[in-house]
Amino acid sequence: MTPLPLMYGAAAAWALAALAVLAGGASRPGIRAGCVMSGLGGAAALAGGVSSLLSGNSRVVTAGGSVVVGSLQLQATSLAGVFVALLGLVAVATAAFVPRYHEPGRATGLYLAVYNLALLASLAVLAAGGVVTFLVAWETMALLCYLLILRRPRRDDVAGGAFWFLALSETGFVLIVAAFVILAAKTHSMQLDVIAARAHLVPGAWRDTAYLLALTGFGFKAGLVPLHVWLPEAHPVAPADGSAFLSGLVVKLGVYGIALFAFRLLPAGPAWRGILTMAAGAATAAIGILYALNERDIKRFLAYSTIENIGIIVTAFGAAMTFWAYGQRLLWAFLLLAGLYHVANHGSYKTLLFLEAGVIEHATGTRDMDRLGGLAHRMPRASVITFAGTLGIAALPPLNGFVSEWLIFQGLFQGFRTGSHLVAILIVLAAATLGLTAGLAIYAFVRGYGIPFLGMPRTRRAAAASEAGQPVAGPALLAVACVALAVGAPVVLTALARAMRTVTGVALRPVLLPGNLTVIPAHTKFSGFSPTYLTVFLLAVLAVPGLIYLAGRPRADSLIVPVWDGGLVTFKPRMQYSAMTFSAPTRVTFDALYRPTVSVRRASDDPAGRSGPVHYESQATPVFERYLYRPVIRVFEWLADFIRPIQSGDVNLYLFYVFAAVLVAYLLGAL
Amino acid sequence: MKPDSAAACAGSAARPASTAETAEALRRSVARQFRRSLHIRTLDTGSCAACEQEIRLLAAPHYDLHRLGFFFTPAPRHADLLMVTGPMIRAFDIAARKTYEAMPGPKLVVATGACALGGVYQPDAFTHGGIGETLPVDVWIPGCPPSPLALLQGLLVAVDRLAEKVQDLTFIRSGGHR
Amino acid sequence: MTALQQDPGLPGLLSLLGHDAPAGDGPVVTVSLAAADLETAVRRLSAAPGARLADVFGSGGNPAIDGDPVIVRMVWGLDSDRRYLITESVIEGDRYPALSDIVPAAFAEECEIYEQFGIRPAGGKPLNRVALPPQAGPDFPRLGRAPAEQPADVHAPHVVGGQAFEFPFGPVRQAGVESLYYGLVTSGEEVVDLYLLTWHKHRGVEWRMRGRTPREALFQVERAEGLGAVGSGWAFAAATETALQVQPPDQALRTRAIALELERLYNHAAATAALCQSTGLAVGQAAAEIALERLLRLNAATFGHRYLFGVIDIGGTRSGPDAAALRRELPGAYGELRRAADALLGTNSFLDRLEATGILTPEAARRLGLVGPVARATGLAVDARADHPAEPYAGHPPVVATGEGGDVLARFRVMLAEAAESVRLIGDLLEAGAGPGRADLPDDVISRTGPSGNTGRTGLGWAESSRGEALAWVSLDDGGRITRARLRPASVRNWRGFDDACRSQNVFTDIPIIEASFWLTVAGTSR
Amino acid sequence: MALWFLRGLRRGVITTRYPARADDSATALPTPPAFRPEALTRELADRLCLVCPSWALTRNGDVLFFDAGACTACGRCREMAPEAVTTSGEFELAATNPAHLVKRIPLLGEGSS
Repeated sequence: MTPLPLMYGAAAAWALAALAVLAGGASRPGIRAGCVMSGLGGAAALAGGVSSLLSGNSRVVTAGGSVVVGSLQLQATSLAGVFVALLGLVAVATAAFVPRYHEPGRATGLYLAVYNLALLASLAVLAAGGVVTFLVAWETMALLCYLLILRRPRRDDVAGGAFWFLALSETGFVLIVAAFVILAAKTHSMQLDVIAARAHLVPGAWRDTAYLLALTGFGFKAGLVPLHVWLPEAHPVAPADGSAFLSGLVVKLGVYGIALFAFRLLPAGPAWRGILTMAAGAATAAIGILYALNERDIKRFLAYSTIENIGIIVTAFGAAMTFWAYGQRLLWAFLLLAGLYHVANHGSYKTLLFLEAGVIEHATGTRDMDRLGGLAHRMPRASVITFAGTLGIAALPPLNGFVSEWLIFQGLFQGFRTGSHLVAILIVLAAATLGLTAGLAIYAFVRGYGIPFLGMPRTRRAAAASEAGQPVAGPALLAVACVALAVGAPVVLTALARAMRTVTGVALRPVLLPGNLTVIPAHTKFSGFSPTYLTVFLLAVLAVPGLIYLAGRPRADSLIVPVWDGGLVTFKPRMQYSAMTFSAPTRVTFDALYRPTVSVRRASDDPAGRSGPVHYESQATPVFERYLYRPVIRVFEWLADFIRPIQSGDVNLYLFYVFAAVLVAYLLGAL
Repeated sequence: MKPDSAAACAGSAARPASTAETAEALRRSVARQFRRSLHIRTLDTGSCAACEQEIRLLAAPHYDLHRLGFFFTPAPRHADLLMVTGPMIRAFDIAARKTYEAMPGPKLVVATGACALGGVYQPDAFTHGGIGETLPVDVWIPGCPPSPLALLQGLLVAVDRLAEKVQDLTFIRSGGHR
Repeated sequence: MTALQQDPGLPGLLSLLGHDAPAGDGPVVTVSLAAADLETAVRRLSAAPGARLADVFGSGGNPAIDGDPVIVRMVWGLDSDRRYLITESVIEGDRYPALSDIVPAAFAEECEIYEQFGIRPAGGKPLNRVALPPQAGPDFPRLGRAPAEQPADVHAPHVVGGQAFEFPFGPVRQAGVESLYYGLVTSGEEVVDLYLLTWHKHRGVEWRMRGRTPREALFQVERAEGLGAVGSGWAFAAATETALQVQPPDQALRTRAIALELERLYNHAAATAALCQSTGLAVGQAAAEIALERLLRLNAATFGHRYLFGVIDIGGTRSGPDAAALRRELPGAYGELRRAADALLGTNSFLDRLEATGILTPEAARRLGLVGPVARATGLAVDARADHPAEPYAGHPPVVATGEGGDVLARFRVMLAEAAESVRLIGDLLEAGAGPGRADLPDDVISRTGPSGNTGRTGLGWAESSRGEALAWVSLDDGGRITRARLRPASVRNWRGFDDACRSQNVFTDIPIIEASFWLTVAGTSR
Repeated sequence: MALWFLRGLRRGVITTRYPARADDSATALPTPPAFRPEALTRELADRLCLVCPSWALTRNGDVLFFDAGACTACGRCREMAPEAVTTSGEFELAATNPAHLVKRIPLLGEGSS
């Protein structure tokens, strides 16, 4: 079955779902019905994505149209296929999650309707075959996401977080429009296929300008440092499934945009373009994880880790472009493949983690790691599922994160093939940065899992936590997906490779050996491993201690005594590592980045009579907000003062403005 | 040691409150296990710090108890012998019990110094006046403080490498002889 | 309040307090202050440069007698004036002026008085638990009345904001050390706060001494802080002798001094060994322990006890030094210490751990009322032997060693200098002639029988133990039995400088080094 | 460090041979008292019990019970009655049973039946 019809089906399903929740959002059955529809749509999208991967680019479907705005152009491409499939997966998981998570009500109904429409808009972005379609869909998607974040507008910071999202998204949009306009003008076409075909006609300077505009514009959405500030602001305030959608998919649309320009529209380009992209990616990865380490709010923490993962993906893309510039088509295609695989992986486990963050918040009423603890005993299901996601995102075998990061590293390690020493060194530097990032990521997620789930509960709420009635199916499905993407990596990669051939024209297939389930990165003589066998091996290794225990269990009766605590009267929860103290070493090592301000206060700090509790606070300086955005904001406020006079609030005046604008437009058209 | 305290003390090295001979035989068998290497954990239940100083000196060059196969360990988990000083302050009961229970069996307890043997402090609201009623003591070392030599002898008695001597002493000097 | 630029001397101070010049020329002057005047008087005294708050303690407040008032006594060391000033204030009711607001060094004693006598300073400042364990209820034995409510462990910090946590250490610590709990509040790297719980070792010695004859009590005093037996014992004996108006023979006093200096020697050797252990210098530790063992054997040979228990007696000494053994052994034993110390001072890996570790400023030391080597290492020349010379130190004045920097190294150097000085003093004292001797006491003091009733025979005694100024105060009934005895070994004051020294540090692993350089005992502070 | 090593070599062995051989440093140690029964009367025994600060002495009829465990070898009893009390010179006092430490001293002095 061809992909486009499936996508139509998905679109229809989501539209119906939106209507259903609008109508019946106040009742549980209504929400269920909507979610079923939404899930069906997700399934359809998943199938559509996969089939478009298998069947390559479809021809462009054009519908309606007018002289002014052009026509609706749709096309299923294999590049977008990965994202469409991911969109489907996220939609299905969320649909399974929502009914138990949200309380019925009109607000909920509205929110879910907006959410389903956002799915629809995202699909339209991915299926857009023409510039206008793409831009309209993109803007719609952005506005709908803005509404998603505004689910509970009266709470603190919600309006602020949502505004950060909107402001940066719109700024990005302007740049994206500019980029497309340049290409459209230079290639005299509004159709992506045609633009891609005629791209070589565009003068180099314009091509680079267009690419840089696109990189920045989509960078805002993807969260490239320093364009990332909206993520940690918007994610915590959105509902769990909302932030899961944001991190799982919306930021990926930014990545899709970058990939669209880098690999489909303007593949040919100078090396510096790739190196620049790579550098941006590496910086994003490192800074993202470092900020994640300084967060106590689980969702902010996850948001920063999203930034890190985006950085990894973009690094892979940048390296790929660099290799293209040096004629290494094989590595070019391979790194694109690895990057896209990481997109799929991150989409799956990050969605999982955000959904579980929502579960934890519902069970304990807080997202502050330092108010949690000991949840593993109280929420076993959640802890198991989260553990799978954590292994994945910490890139530990045998989960899927490891596979894609390994592939990316293998690609980067072959930088020497560029032949240019300087570039080789730069690529290796990027690899080193990613190495640091990977290490810190493990550190961060030992903390991110250990502090809330292990140890003793730090608050009464945490001690009373229970997962009864909390959603399971959605996250569980994603956990299964994570495992599948790891164990089945060779097969999936083979399919992906075949699909990407339509984009890259490079046949990677012979160097992926699905026969013996082994992955060989691009060049046969370099390296290779089999995620499948690795999994089997690890399971076997883990089984050994268990067997030894069973075999050699002491015959004599053993004495079970509590942990040795130095003879304390009672071991108190305050005596265990907290999230912030766990990451203190990084704060000390990288204090140039954090610029922490420390304050110690207590009831009486007289050296002779110290008494009362200690208040110890160490605040990191928000460098980008303070030194990059605040000045810009000031400038805009200053400009706003000039524009204010023309805003009288008189309707006639505004009608006149409209008339004048239309007049100017016609005059321009006439010229 | 008192059998009732043995019963009272959880996880004490298997020591049935039966006849004295079997208890003695058991003690010897336990002690024999420790002949070659023994790890000592000390426990201060309110001493005046002099006993601690003497215990520290056991590891000093003049006495060097390592040559006899004794070693100090900070972790009760690794300890075979608990060397208790002080009159067992009541406020310290929990810590003392936890320390004893943290030790794997079989384990020995050595009451060290006059305080631990009920010399200096009488039982009252502050102290138990000796550790006998709190922990199942295997060997009692008198002295205020017991000199390192006395401690060495006590440890060797505890692992049955020296015969107990005081049992045969009378502390009677008849006439002027000796 | 009148801040005085130059030391007014005792008459000036007394006139400040509204008293006239002291009758006679005794080394201890006692004045009584109305509770109303207490605050202003303390303000003036604390502002006077020559005055140092040495101790605060309560007495009276007998729960059996209804409305029996508590008497709060403050002991001031007028060091430049070579005298101690005791102010007595009768406190009716359960409130008295908050002394620690004026003299921070009084805080711990305020807490102790609240625990033991149930009266608290005005102003509702949170008080810490000092001696009595948490399970001590209102019927738990006390020196006076039970407080209205239990003093909470307000010392124990709750972690606020989760950016710091409490690293629990103890009470059962590494093998061969005393039981002590310290809660280390850390942000993961730096030491935010450090607090001690010492009630695990509180044996109620002061409570036990009541109703005993001084001789029986002396037995307890020596075993309150075994490593300071001579210091505490001498202070207590001197206090009793003052109360009984007994003058020990000079040779007995010289014998006490020899014992005291021997105690200082072995303690400083032990501190050196502990420093080596805490810095992981096993060979240095062995060398220092050889010296320590030889000094202890010297003690045994000279006085018949390795830790000099039973040397001091009320009115004199029970045993005299074996001068021959002392002359024969001392040079060798001290030589061991000297050689070990020289080698240590030439070992950079050792000195690097000591330098700039656990720094205390002179201001902090004065503010906290620290004494002994810890205070002297910051540059304060506080030494009861020189500041309050009684025989034999009046005739054999010691050279007070002070350091600068107030870090561990400074303390170490001060200890070594004192060890050398002790050897010199022992030589002089032996030349001057030392031996056993005991002044006769009134018979009623020896017997356990005798009428009871308070004639208020009181006395203050002091000695410069190896850890610093040790104080004792006794009041006897006319049966010669103790109605209230106050012991204040140096450990009581110096522990409160410990957490400041640790807070100046950012590394956990330095804390054992600091503890070794303080060389205090828990037994002394929670006697 | 080498310096320390040489220092150690130069010093040689100082470790005691105990228990293989007796250690002469033990002679200077304080040791519990030993009693002359023929010099002990009830009245003297009572005074001894009173003067003992550590409750090591108790009299029951014509027997003076001496608890060597409670004894701190402080020497007060010896001072009071040098004719009846001397030092035992024993320091190897470890016991596997507290009962082994309690000694019966008969009172054989005149005045005691």
